[in-house]
Amino acid sequence: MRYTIEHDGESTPVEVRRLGTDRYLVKIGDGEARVIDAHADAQGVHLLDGAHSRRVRLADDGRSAWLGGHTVTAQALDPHAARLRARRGDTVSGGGDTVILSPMPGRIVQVQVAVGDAVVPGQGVVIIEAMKMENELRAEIAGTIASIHCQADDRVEGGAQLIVIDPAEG
Amino acid sequence: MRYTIEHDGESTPVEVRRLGTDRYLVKIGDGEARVIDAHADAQGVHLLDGAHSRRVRLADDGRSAWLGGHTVTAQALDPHAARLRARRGDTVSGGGDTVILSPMPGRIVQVQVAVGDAVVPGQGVVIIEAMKMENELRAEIAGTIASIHCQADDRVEGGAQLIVIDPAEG
Amino acid sequence: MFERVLVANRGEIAVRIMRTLRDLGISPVTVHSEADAHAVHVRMADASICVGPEASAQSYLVGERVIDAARRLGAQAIHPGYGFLSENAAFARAVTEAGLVWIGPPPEAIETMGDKLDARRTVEAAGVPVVPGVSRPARDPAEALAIATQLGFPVMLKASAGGGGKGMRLVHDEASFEAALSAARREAAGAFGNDAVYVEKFVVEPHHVEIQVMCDAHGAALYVGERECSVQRRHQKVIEECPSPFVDPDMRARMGAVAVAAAKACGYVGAGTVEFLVGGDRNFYFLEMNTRLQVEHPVTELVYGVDLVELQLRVAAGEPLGLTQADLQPRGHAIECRIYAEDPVTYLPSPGRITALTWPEGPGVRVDSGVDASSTVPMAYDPMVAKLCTWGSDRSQAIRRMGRALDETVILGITTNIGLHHRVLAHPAFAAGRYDTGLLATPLPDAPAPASGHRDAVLAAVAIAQHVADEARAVPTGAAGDALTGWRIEGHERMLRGG
Amino acid sequence: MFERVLVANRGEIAVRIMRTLRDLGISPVTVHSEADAHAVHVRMADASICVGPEASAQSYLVGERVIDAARRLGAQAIHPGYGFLSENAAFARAVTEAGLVWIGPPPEAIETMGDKLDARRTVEAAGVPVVPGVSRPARDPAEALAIATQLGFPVMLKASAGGGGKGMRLVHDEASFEAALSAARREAAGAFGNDAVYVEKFVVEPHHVEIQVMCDAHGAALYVGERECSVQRRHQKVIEECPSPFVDPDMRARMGAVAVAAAKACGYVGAGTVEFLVGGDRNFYFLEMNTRLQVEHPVTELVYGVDLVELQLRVAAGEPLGLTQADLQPRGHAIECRIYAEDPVTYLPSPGRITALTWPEGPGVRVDSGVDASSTVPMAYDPMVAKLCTWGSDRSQAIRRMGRALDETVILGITTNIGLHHRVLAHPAFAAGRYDTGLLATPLPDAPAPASGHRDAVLAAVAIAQHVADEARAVPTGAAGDALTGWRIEGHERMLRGG
Repeated sequence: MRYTIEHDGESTPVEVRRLGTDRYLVKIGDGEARVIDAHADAQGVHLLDGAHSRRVRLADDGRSAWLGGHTVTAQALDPHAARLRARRGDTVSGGGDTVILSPMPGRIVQVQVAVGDAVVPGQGVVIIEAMKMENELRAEIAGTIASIHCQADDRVEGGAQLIVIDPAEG
Repeated sequence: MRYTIEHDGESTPVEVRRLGTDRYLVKIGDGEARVIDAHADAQGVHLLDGAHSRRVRLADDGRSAWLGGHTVTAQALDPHAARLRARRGDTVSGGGDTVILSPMPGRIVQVQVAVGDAVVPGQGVVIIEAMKMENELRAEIAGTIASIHCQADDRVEGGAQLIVIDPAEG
Repeated sequence: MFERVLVANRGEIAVRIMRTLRDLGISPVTVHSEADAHAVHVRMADASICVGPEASAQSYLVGERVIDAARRLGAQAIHPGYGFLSENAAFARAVTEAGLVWIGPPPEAIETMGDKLDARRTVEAAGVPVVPGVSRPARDPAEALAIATQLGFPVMLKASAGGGGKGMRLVHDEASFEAALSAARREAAGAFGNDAVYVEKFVVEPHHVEIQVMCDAHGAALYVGERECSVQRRHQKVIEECPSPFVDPDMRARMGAVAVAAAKACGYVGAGTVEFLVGGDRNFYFLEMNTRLQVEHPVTELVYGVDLVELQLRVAAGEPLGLTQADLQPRGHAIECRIYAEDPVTYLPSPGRITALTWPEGPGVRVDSGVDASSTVPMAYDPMVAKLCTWGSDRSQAIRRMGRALDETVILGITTNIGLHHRVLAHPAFAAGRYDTGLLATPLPDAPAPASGHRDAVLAAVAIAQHVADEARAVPTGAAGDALTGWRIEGHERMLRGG
Repeated sequence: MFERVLVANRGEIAVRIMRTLRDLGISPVTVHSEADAHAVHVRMADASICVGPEASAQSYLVGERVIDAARRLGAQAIHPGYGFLSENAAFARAVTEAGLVWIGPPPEAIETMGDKLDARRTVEAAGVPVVPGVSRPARDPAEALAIATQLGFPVMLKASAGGGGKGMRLVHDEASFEAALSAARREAAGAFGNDAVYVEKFVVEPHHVEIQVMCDAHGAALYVGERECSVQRRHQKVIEECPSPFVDPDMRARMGAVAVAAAKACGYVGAGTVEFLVGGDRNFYFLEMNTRLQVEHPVTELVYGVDLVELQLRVAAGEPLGLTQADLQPRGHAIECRIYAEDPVTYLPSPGRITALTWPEGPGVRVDSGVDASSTVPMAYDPMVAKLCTWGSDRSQAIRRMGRALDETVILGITTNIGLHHRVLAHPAFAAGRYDTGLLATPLPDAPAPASGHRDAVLAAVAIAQHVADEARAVPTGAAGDALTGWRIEGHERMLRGG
């Protein structure tokens, strides 16, 4: 079987064939196919690749993984999603630097800019409160405020679009 | 929905109706139906029955449960199995005292009796080795050895029938 | 001793208190918000009553409902934990008036120490050194600025009713003063319902060192060593240790004596913490007294071999401490890393559902967690999900064991600050035990890089897991025998689809 | 210090040793049988090599394959743990001859102490008291019976090459002597490949108390207190504690001095345990010396504040201990409950797949486990799956905490002896600290009864879980968005169907 695995925003084709109980032939991207002893259970997957032992924990929603103290996003895409991603040229992120997204669910305390204001990198634009702490979201680029999609006291979801900035030229 | 729950060898009908998120109407056997706040997740089921808080862990094979330091066998039977059990009159166990079953997978070290031997309760009949320890299986009743289904050096599974005893009269 | 005690809190501290209750054969009961009906602290209790909706102001903070729950559940005493109602003198008084035992200091002591300026005046009178500053809220921005200018920048702005870093601002110069003041007042108003802010001299190379005190109702007042709490971000503690690498036995004895004097000055009974600001010159100044169990109390327990919650319960039940100052000798070294559901770089909270969880085990490791492998970390409450502590026969062993414990810890689904802890442990100043509260503002070492082959291993593991799942789908269902064994799996799948 | 060490073991002790290796920044590698390729000790290691099929005689016990694996993996030293090759002098010698460091005592010391009769002769010459008996294997059953009759019944039969209770039999009278002797010889032959058995006087009201010793290669030889190991079934330890409630400071000092003399008599280096049989009259007799890390070493670590594995590694690397006898002072009390996969009443092993697992946490709890929530406990190896330890400032607190820790522990799928531990903790003789090795032969208190409503709660929980699963089945699949999220669930389901 051929899978498309997304790992920290990058998609890679991985082919897997079962050779026996807990033994697989695995080919990653353009690499050589090789035999890996592996066991999958509710704790994740344990790999014995040659003598190398690697324990990979997998989230129960199949969206992230842990290995040796490091956490990464990693998931298998279904064929349709993989094709879509391929057509889009592998862009995963949202609006890039020009859009300020809410990093978490929370309550808007204050919008510190108005449409048309010029902003510089590092300038605070919105204060959001979550878990009893205020957090200031800052512009990452210089530009002009193009639109504002929230106001004080709004409850917003994580990932909500709050502010759009027109990048300054140059 | 009506379920048949087997709990430590005894089958009980239990009716469950969902009233809302994490809220159920539950009727156990002939008891009164009552509202229980409950949440089921991979850790099992947490019940708030009135103010009483009870955390029930469930095995991932759905065959046993843990509550407050106590472990019990407990599982939901499918309708077919429940009917079968009902017809058999709720007997779950194997051959009762007349059959010596292997309590675990292991290797037979020695058969200490022959067909036709008289045995008394507590008398050793078979020595089985597992996990590097020898364990002597004893007759629980007085009687005569009717048949022997193993010999020294046999590897046997847990639950295998080893010896059948004809109970003595009286 | 009590037969049943209500823990008026949630999360790790509620669980931790319940463990000592269980140790003593006392039935733990609790309260919960609507969002917490199946939270870990409720699962661990024998009984719990809902006291209101998710917002703590409408549930955990509504004193009369908590007292009513204690009565209905037959509890004889209430333990408030930290936060929530723990430093609310009116609540403490209401608990006593309801005929229940308040597991905490007398309301008068809470009141005196709850207002930072009152506290300053009280301890100053008892000969306790305080930070240079003006011991009353500034009347208006102009007066605040005048005080700041007189003390000389940098200055600290502090919420009069505050704690936990909320409403605090360090101001380096006049230009940024006004904005900082209004932010501090807004945060103070939101957190404490009181926007009074006062101005203090900022001590250079500041250490945050605190002394644990323990007093009984029979006149015994002891100190149980100090904790070094200088690893802070946004004035919130991240890593604490006991003993402080900055404090020697002589300094410990002097700070301990001053802390006991401060406790006695307000008629203290129970467990409390006297916080000091210590300069690079080792002069120390009273900051505030926390009239409750402290988040970081486990490091003291590990080094001094006491159970502070058990002592709280015994003192509240009227028993004498049964200890002398000489009984309280430190052994070895302990470190605590607070595990927050937050981004390790931006410090932004990261609530969500936990999708994999494993805590470390083995020699020298203590875990106090408030979540399990199926928990959702809600947005409404504190983002701390657990405290990892390690003990070692010396500081080096404690630090090395902490590195291992952090490596063993698996938390997926929410972002945590485990990476930050690794970077602090690797910081030369931290490793040498020479750091002040500015540590996290200095450049931190890079997080350790993944081992070679890391990426390929993850890709292979995810693909193999998917392959095993696909194979399973191809097998016809219903072949499992005479029991319906799939409940957990299916329930789980539904949860995923449902979000 | 070493950069990479091979742990030639499996289960909890391999994991425990690897934790200290990680603490010291040493890469842990290991070996495994075909059945253990994905066992917990392999998961925890950086690398592992298969050394043969499931049977330990064909894998873990094949010394040359273990040494070959260490070479191929670039290890500089081998830690044998306990059991397996740990007391095999020929293996220790082969390790050294292969240019690797043996983390254990000199082969000569293993040889001397490995043969119980040699050991008796050696320590007797050093003035160490031994149990009355005949210090050589009986030539035939007739001679054995003659010795037994001369010593007077009851007598103990012991395997000359033995340990861990295998090949041991207590014989009360002449009538049962012959059957017991042949059983002991058969068990000895099976376990040690040597059926030599000798006869010893049985000490009345016997306590099993052992002294931990630690020696370096520079002449330092210290004792690290004692452990009380009298809670035994079939001569296997079930619960251990430190200190022994039966030993006072004077007796500890005398036993410690004798243990150090025994260690010196065989030129000991490293960690070892001198086991004593102590009579109700407090006379103590040398039983044997275990020339390796002991299963129950964590209770010593908790009370004496040392990491015995770290000390083993430092001594093996040639470092001096850097400790004096005065540095080793006990603090508080620790208890260990061994969690066996076995029936708590019949003591029969219960291998199988673990279907739910949660270990306890919180103050005073240490867990050393060799399984995880997806492990299968194989039949081929020792049935011990974990060790739960609790520490308390006194014995009472340690016992109370153990009760709580056992209550928090969830293990489904295999039968464990947790119920037995509860019954021992509740035994008046145990609670009072007045018990001998006959404790488990006395009637035990009943296990605590489930709380009222227990049955209904289980029935409701199972039915609700099934209902949630049925609802999920009714929802059409494939609505989960753009990722295949079901891998774990499906993989899991397959495992269930596959058995």
